[in-house]
Amino acid sequence: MALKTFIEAIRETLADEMRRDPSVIVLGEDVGKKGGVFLATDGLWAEFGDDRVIDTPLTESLIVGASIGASMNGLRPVAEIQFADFIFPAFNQILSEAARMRYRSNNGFGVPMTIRAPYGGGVHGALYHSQSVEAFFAHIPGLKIVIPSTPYDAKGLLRSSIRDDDPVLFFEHKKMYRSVRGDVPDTDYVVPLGRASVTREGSQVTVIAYGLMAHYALEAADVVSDEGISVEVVDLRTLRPLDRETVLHSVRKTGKCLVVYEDNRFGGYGAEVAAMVSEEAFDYLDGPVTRLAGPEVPGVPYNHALEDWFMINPEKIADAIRRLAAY
Amino acid sequence: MALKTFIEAIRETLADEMRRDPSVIVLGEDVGKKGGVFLATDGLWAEFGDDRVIDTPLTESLIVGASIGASMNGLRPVAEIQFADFIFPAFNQILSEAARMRYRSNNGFGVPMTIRAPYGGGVHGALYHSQSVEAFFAHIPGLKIVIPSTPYDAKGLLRSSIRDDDPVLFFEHKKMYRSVRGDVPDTDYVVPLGRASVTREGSQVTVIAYGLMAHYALEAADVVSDEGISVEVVDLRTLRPLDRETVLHSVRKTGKCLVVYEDNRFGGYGAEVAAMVSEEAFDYLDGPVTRLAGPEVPGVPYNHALEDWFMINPEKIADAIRRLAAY
Amino acid sequence: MTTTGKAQSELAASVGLTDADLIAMYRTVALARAVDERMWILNRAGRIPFVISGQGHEGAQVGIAWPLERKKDWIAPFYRSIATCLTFGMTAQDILMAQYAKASDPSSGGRQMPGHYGNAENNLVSLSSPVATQMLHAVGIALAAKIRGTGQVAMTSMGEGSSNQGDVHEGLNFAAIHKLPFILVIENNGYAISVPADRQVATPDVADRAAGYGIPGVVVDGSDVLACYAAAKEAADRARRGDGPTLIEAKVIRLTAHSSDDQQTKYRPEQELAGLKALDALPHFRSQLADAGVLTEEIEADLTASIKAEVHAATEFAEAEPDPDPSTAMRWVYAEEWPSEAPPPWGLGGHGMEGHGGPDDRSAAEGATD
Amino acid sequence: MTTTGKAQSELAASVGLTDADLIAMYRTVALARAVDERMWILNRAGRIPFVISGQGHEGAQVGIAWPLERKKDWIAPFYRSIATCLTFGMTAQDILMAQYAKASDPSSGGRQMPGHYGNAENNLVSLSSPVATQMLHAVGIALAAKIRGTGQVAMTSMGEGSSNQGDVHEGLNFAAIHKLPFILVIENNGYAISVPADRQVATPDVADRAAGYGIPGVVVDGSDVLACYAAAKEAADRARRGDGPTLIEAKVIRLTAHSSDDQQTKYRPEQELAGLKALDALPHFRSQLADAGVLTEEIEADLTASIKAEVHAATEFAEAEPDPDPSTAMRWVYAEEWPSEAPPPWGLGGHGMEGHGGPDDRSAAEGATD
Ligand SMILES: Cc1ncc(C[n+]2csc(CCOP(=O)(O)OP(=O)(O)O)c2C)c(N)n1
Ligand SMILES: Cc1ncc(C[n+]2csc(CCOP(=O)(O)OP(=O)(O)O)c2C)c(N)n1
Ligand SMILES: [Mg+2]
Ligand SMILES: [Mg+2]
Repeated sequence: MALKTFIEAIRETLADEMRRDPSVIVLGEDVGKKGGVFLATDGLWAEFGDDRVIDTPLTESLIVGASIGASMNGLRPVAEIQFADFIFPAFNQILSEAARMRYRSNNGFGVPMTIRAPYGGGVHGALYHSQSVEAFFAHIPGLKIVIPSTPYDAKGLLRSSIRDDDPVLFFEHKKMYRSVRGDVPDTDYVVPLGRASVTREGSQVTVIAYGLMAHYALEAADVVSDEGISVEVVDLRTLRPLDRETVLHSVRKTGKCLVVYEDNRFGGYGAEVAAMVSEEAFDYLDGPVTRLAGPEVPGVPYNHALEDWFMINPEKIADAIRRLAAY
Repeated sequence: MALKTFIEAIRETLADEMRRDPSVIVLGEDVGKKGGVFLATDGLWAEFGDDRVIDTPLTESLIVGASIGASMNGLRPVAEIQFADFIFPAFNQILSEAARMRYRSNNGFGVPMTIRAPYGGGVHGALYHSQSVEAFFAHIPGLKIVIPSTPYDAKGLLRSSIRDDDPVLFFEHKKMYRSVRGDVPDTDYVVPLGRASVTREGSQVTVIAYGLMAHYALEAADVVSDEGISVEVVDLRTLRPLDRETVLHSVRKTGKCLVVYEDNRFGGYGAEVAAMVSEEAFDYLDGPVTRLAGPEVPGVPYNHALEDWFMINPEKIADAIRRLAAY
Repeated sequence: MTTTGKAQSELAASVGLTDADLIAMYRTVALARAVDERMWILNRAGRIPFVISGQGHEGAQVGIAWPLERKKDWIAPFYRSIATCLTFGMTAQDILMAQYAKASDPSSGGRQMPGHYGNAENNLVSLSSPVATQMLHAVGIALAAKIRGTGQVAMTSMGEGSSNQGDVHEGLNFAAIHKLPFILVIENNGYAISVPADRQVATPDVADRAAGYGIPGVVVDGSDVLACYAAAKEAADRARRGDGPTLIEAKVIRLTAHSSDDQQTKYRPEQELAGLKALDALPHFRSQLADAGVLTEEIEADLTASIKAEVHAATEFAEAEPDPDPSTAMRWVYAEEWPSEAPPPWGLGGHGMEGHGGPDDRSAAEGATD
Repeated sequence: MTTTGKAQSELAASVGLTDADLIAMYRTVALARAVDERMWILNRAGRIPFVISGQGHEGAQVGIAWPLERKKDWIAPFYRSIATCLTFGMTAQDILMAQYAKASDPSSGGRQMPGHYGNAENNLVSLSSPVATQMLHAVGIALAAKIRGTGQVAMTSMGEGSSNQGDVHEGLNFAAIHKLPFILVIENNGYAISVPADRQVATPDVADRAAGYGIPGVVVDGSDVLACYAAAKEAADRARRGDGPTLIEAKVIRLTAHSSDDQQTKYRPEQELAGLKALDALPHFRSQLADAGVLTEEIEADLTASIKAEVHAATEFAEAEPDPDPSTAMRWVYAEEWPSEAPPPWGLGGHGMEGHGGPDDRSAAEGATD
């Protein structure tokens, strides 16, 4: 068992899976010699060569569309979109094609493809290098959406994603790449898709989060626990399919639920979680299911004063917990 | 005051606005001689000519991207996307460009553009001619999203949209084009963006809907009123910005809320409405805010047996109202 | 019939085929037309609500698909590709099942609109409605073929209007850079619904664009079946040799309205419509084969009768098949045994679906990782 | 300085400019370089967190933007377009304000990352990060110019990697069909971050693609400022005559890493890096003007001093300006007086924003509706 950074866990998993299964290929912009702009694919080109580590032209629709085709002809592509913000030229291919291929062909064809992309703010990336894009994809039947928060989960979930027979979008919070470390066993373990994790047990308020916010939620829980508020934290890990049971079990116990997400609040992923909990745990609620999320501006602004204003942080979460606990 | 079909109201409004303001142009696929595949632009080419009614190549990203540019250089483009299902090649231009231009330039540039697109199912259109796409766009700050349900509103809201200084997406349920009629005055009235309409008053359950579902909600309300259930129906009309006041006012009165939408349920637009109401009307609720929406398959299947299975209809709404009323 | 065996007229020899091949090609063109005409009859009779047609494209489609190898090569077709699909292994019944959208429809089990063909067994990629997306699937299939060393060729076809979509540019560029075994076929019928080609494409020939990717761009007369065959044969050989992609533009005609929802007289001059029949590949091919002595009256009478019977039987069958049961509507959103925690049981190329690779996949691809 | 007035050396005459023009062009190239070098110094000193550079592109940018008319024509630039923006009306201070992202930054008020220029006053379209999207904005601007009859030309520039995006295909095709007054400039520096041009573009020249749209495709040496000028002058004249778009590919060099986040030695051979300086437009242009007797030592000393002072003052100013106040962060998501129920108060071309059209807009466009 070794302590690894988040990005080391991802890099190793890619290498492991490529060794294990010759049908796995990696493609994307700058994934070859450069090893990716965050170095998530560093070393793969040297080990696996031009055929299995492909520097594509600067064309996201091609990256995804060709991955769909390749996956129908015997490969298991792992495509990297350099920043999640740049996934939208491929939106049509993901929504209209990858997500629907199996359904529309009545199981004639499947698309065993994984798309990895760094997402998220707080890194001085401004409007186009900070975006949270999960809401757009989590709404699409036929896709699976994964957002890990620990190196352990990153490895186990990326393995499951690559081995899955359907298209998986795997989003990695770029602020976590080097700042988050954790134990990662050397075994060939997997973390199954579709299961949330209770990362802290508590009795008064459930906080539901994912990605970077799952860390901030734990920090906030620490802070308010000193004030006597007992918080349970649920890290969703997989956003589609959502692990309703784990979420509902927690909220039915605590009676209060705060949903935290970094994306714009209106119509964001947390809206689904809040709506689902409000409906299905109605009789157990001692206060409104509350959301804490990004403000309604079209992106994270650059200047640090504006970026700080935009970002959710542990203090803002602690405040929201206090308000909800006092309800 | 004349009785008009939904599509007549739209066609007339386009002609009116083009007469009134020479900066208004119409562009899209087959909008010229053919007058659009639904005939929404029929007659415009004959009246306004090649310069102001432009048959574009089969390129949605160009349609939107060039409209953005044209709108920065003095025009007010009204772009038609032939079916809402085909808007996704333009997703990047809408999300990354149109929605963000004003914000990112600190009000240096604005994009006074309207995008019209027919959406919705129940017309034997299968996966790619039936889609509800509003959730993807309603999540985007910088856009306004309009879905009218009556010829009167269609005219008044389309006027407001074209005259608005920011990008507006205007979705028209294609099943309503010829099946829905209503009074449309000859005056130059507008219906303001951002205001919902209470289309039926009632006391026990609020049903929130838009587009075709706003009609089905009224039908269902009629049915259950015979059974003694008093339903208030709110037709949202504008999805972004959402008229929270009207919605909350109604739910605080009735204490029960059903949100109906045709799109896939998970992460759909109704999730936001349900989350917002659950949070902000918490103390008034006598039952869970409930959603009735499309099932989790990647599109409306074609065969009538499958399509009927997918679609929400007045009977399904009436059932949901009964269950909620009995809660 | 005298067409079996290796008989080879001068005409057949000129393209390296046998007389039997020519007759088989002709039969496919005629069958596609017969199926298509039946679709319109069924539509007018209110039996099927929507038709989108391949009439006027059949000759080019049969000629171009002919040199590809069934169950090995791949085709990503479009909604007019009836003759392409028939050439590549689908049957008249399969096509009619898609019109009726019955439970046993091999394209989609009744989930897709008519015209949305697809057939895993025959390496015909399931098509969607947004045009030109299949471009990238075919490119990706060709990429996998190259990486795995399977010797497969991937072909896709679409209209000239669709060729303007961004995906076509991205795909051609990538295929050319990597010299993929890929063929792009543009079936240019002069219209994208109502918009004439000169408002869709800036030059007279879409094929002009090939030069920008350093690949051959070939224009062929779509009414000349054997010219189409020859162009595609060369492209397929080139692809298999590892010399990269080819763009073939076939000038075809749209004999019908865009679809059963369209009124083409509104935008198409009467005169133009009147002149179309003269450009139709079906009578051209028929005379060509008759003149060459390949298609005798006896053979033609046989063909006509067998096609008629085939279409009739297919219609009867499709009509009688049951609609899908709504209880199946939730199936196949995902593969049904997931999430899979265990290592995958499938080998390279198979990924759990039959018929997508063939027995040689594993070794070929393992070779590719050396 | 002896460069005012209408003095015209042989060199200046050969391109139809005055010596004063040449000096002004040279000054802009040198100023862009000085601003750019300052950005890296500030970055290394920890004063600005991110730099993306135009070094090696400046000569081509100045030459190409020069023939366009300020405050009339439009440019949709990209992140390396520092010299383009300086040529078209932005100042060294404006550029540095974008690096510091201060409240008064004219590009975005501190909202965008450094390198995301834009300036409504100077018809420089605000740029985003996703590459090539600006292609379609420039095409749309050209469309509006044509419809309104304004006589404006719209130009956009981007790298060779970006030229592979689908939007570029869609835009070129449309611009060519409608003979729009549009110029696409590809600044080909041989790399898209780490990926060399031969893995981005299937042919040696992006300009080869122009033929597929029936428009001129011109390759120019980006180290030859006056050749760039001449190519752009011809393209602008052509556009204004109504003869349609031109694709200009300038072969330039990337003198720096892709950005301050990039380590280019990992993928770029040392030898190649060592050879770059020889291809730099700045010293080329300097010798050319010196040899022609246009750039005297005296003038150059003056320029060097004035540029130094300008960059210094701009830096000091930008550094001292306040950060944006978070209370302003919610502003300008929308125009602030909406929803507007009353008929709009603006005329054609103005739509309530100053400086986007000019006084002639109304009449020009009303003419267009005749
Ligand atoms: C992305 C997208 N936009 C619009 C449509 C609607 N549509 C269907 S077919 C068609 C015209 C296609 O023309 P062309 O590519 O020339 O093929 P043809 O039908 O002429 O064979 C259009 C606009 C679509 N299917 N997909
Ligand atoms: C759509 C999109 N994908 C990826 C990126 C990340 N990215 C920024 S610049 C760049 C390379 C651009 O290369 P090129 O167009 O040749 O311009 P250059 O930087 O060489 O001048 C990439 C991949 C982006 N900005 N936008
Ligand atoms: Mg066509
Ligand atoms: Mg470059």
